[in-house]
Amino acid sequence: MAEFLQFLISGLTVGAVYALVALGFTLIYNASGVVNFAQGEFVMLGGMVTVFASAAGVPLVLAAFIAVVVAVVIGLLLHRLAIEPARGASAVTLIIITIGASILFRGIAAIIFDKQFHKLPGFTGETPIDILGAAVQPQSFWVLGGAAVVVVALYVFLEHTLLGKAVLATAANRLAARLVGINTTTIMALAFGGSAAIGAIAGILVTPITLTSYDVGTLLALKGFAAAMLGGMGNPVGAVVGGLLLGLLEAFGAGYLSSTYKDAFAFLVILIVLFVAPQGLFGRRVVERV
Amino acid sequence: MTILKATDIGISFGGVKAVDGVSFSVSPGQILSIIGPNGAGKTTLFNIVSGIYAASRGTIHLADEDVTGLSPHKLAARGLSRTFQNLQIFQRMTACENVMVGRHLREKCSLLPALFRTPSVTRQNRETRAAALDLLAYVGLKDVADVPAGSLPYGACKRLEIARALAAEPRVLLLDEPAAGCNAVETEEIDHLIRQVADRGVAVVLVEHDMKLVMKISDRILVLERGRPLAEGTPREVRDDPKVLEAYLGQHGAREAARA
Amino acid sequence: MKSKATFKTLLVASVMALGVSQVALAQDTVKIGSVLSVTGPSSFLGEPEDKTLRLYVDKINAAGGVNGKKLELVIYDDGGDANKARTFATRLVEDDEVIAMVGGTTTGSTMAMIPVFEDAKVPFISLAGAIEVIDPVRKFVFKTPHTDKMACEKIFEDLKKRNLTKIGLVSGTDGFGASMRAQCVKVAPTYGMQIIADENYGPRDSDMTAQLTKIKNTAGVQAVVNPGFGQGPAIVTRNYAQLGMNNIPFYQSHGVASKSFIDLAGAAAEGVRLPAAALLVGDKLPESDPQKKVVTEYKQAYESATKQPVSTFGGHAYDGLFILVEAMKRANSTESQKIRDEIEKTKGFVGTGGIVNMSATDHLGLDLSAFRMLEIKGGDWNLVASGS
Amino acid sequence: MGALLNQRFLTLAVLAVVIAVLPFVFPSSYYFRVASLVWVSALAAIGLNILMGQAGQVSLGHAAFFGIGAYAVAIGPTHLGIPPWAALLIGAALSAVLAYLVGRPILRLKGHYLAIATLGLGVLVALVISTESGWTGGPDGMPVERLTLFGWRVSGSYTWYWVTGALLLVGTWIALNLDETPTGRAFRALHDSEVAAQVVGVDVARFKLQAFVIAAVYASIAGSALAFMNGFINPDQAGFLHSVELVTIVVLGGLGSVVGSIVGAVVLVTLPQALTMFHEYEHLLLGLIIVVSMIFMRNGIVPSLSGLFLRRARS
Repeated sequence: MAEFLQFLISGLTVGAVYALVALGFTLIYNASGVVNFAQGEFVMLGGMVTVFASAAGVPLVLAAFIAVVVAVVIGLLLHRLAIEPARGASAVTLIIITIGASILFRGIAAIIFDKQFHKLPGFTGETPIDILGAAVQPQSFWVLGGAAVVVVALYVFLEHTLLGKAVLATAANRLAARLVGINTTTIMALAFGGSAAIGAIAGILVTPITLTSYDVGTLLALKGFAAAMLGGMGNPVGAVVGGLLLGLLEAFGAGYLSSTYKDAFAFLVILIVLFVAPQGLFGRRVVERV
Repeated sequence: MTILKATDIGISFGGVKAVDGVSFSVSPGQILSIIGPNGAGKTTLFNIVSGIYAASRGTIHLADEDVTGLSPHKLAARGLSRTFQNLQIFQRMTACENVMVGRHLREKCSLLPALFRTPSVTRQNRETRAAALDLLAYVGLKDVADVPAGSLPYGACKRLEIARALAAEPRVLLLDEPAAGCNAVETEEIDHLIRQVADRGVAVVLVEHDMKLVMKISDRILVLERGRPLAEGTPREVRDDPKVLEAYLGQHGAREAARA
Repeated sequence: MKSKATFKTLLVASVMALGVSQVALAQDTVKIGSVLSVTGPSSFLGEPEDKTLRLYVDKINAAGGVNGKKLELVIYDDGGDANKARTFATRLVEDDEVIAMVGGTTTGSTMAMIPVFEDAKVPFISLAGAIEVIDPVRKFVFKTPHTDKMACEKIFEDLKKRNLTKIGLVSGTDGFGASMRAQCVKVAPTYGMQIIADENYGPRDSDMTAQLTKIKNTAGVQAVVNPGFGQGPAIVTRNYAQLGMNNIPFYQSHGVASKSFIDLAGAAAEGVRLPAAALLVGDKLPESDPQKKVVTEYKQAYESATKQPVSTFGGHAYDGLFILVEAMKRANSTESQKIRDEIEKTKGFVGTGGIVNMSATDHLGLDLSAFRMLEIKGGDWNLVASGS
Repeated sequence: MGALLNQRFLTLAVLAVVIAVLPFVFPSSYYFRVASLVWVSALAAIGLNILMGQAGQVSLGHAAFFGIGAYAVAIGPTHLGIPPWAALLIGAALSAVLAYLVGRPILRLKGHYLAIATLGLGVLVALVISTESGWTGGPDGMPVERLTLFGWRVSGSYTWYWVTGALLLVGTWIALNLDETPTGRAFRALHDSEVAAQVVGVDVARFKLQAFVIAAVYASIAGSALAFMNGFINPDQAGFLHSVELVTIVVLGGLGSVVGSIVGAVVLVTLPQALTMFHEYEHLLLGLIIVVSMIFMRNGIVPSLSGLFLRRARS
């Protein structure tokens, strides 16, 4: 039981990060149809800016705030300077642009920061908490709680604010949204800013557990993308479920099957899910209109 | 003699019955038109008959063979071809290549000879191109044979789709609004074209909003309303059917029908 | 017409892209080359190597060079990609015409580059860990870091002294971790070690509690060894403490021999042991230690120039450079063949990694005594007194 | 028809001339090495372009087949005593069989879902290669025996320049052949409209599968060539980043254009060599160049530039 619980919490903590990255993918995808492979770099920025700001003597809370602001600015710049000028280009062209952007961001980060790994102290200490025999880092609760807050806030924003509804309308039908007077360019900018903020928050929350460096983004983008697809691209609920599921698969795979082949196990499950449900777990089944 | 026979077809999307208990049949050389207001289920019916959607009930027979649930390319191999309401041309290929793809089933298509471009492949290519050019001439597009299809005007694309469908030498041809968006002259041309095709012994099923065209060339007409059959018969019978007049044609339509 | 135009562009573009060759150099310089992983997953190794080489080549030139000739250092960054490393190796040999090479951060890129230097008969002093670099011995290939096999032996020696024989392994699946794991499995029987738990983690994994929980729940594990480098071992160490496993002795490898490991692992690193070069404990060495002078001087020079804590990785580059420079002096020549012969004759060279005695059958020249067993106490490295 | 035929011959002729003339301007064998790398990458990219550019199906795991080809010529001779040239063919056959078996279920997926499924396939293959170290040498890789053909030992930068150049010519010839055949037309048709292709009788599943298998064989042969040329291979060549690199080459050069794939390979292979002089700014510049060129040449270098030339010529 203790063992199971240990795997469960470990899986949920890692999964929560995947979920936040997947949520970032989803938000941008819904607003603009772009799959943003630079999403992992927002997570990196969140962690690295916080580390360097607090090393310069800025209090942690303020440092975290600065990190989110920096990420949002970078997100908006990405949209304004790279995505907006390429409006109307094919999906695969846009993907290559975001891949190029992620290489660029990593290159800049390596110069401005450094190439070393860095850590942050746990927000509320590092003494493990015992839960029915499982040892849990207090920071895990910050990650899980923080992810929950982000998800709820996003839900409230989308469902209960006019701006949020405009985002949903744009996601459902961009042309129709434009026809009813929604400025879809603003909505896209909002989505890039929002995704960047979510990514940065994930980076800040998780750095005390996982450490960070200028190039942590690549793997997170890959895992976040996998999570988003597992849940069903474009569905925020799917992104969260997909992320948590992916984290759990890895933890239980490593714990009960083989730690060598745990990534294989996770991807095998994704493949099987897609063979059964080609639109992911929560994806919309689209009927081809001809 | 019936070549295509659909019996008691039904399908629903998210609980809405888009098509519900529709039957029809058509013989070689005959033109059957399916009419009805927007949302009556005409295109959905086409999509079921051509194998793109799987019907939740009913059967389809093609030349006395049960073909229910067969995939589109298998139906095509059995002689069924179609055009689309919202153009589905191959944008990045030339007009001629579009029609050449239509000859797909008439071509030998093995991979290795293709990769090494054997003389037989070159020869076949020449033949296919010649056949495609003939068809383009037939629909009046010979001049634009080597123009990318994506840059052709709307009316030309409509005719290109017909040429592509004909290239497969079908026994049954489903035409989904071939005259939509065409001017009077173009409609006239398409009218001729359809009649000629039917005269060659092809069974034509037509979905069309242009009542003048429908009344003029149809042998039989099937009227749908909200997925259900409303009436069926010759143009005259349908035109005079009070149910149709009331439920579908309305005053304006009745006047237009009377003039036709 | 269309393709003609594009091919013209292609031709011009490729000639231009390749035409960035170096300008011919003055007669009184000799070129030595290096391919390092300054970026990529092994950058924490490559970066101190890069800085060390640049720092000391400048120092050597400032002091008049070697045999009256200035050294010119050509460094390429392979980003951890072995295929790229191979291309840069060709570039060094064919285009830059270096007389010798000190580099090859990882075993993967070193192995990919070896055929180039063997074919060209240019001496290559590698900075990579695995034993396969010098076993079997290749005529032109040498290396300075202790092998992973030696690390396993040193750890097992220490375990044997403590009467611990049942061990668990938790290894990174990167080149370093996988290679060292294989060596440990191979030499374990020689020391009477029994590996009763064997877990792995990916080089970029961020949580190893699942693997450690399994080891923790394996009955009879008396000690745990973590072959790995980079941030992985730091996370393993933190998770180890989190799971309350501190009562089981825990060994890291020479792959974490830099101060940043202690920083990253924090309090969790207390009590962790590892085999490493004397460099890390320079100030704690007795005055009589022959390495004392070399390691304290290197540490001082490196830290004042880079403002970063010293690591043994940069030390390997220091050793490689000076083994080469001394061989050049002895050979009094810039001929690659003669330099190679002199490198092989290196005897009693005091480096940061130990006392190097090479021979025709040993292109490393270090024995187990070059490794010190260290224990982390009070956030710093400490020598483990022999016998404890 | 005549024009098309000419263009095909012209492309091949120009490529042959370029391959033949470059050695006269190369100052050292390092340039031969870089050019050989370009030819190898271009070969893999041309295959991937048939899948992505012609048939419109994404593969984010294509390096898996590259890796299978590479490891076939490494493992076959070393562990099983298979002659190197036969190992190359076996590798290609294995890649084809794997592509055929996996392609059936995977190619039912569309767009991003296809991308993640192929990505998963790539991750699985790469993981097996780097884990089964008894066969593959693990993450550090393994040496590859030299290729011998009829007693001739193929080695050295010059020799490999010609061998890979010849392979690229053959690969280009085949890809260009395919264009004007029922198969090539079926590929392009299902790319533009799957449903329209179906109703004229194109068995979409079969042709997607064919494109996938062809692309896999191209990648496998390219992988074998690289392994022979380097005399060494490691799992990076089968990894996710290499898959992304191949896709980038195809898209940067221009989807659907054979010449584009070659140009893409030239750019992406030589750029890092040229950028080394900028040291730490290398990656920054590489990213910047990719972003900027995709914004201003959104259809890829070759289609965009040739479009520009055509417009110039007309006005």
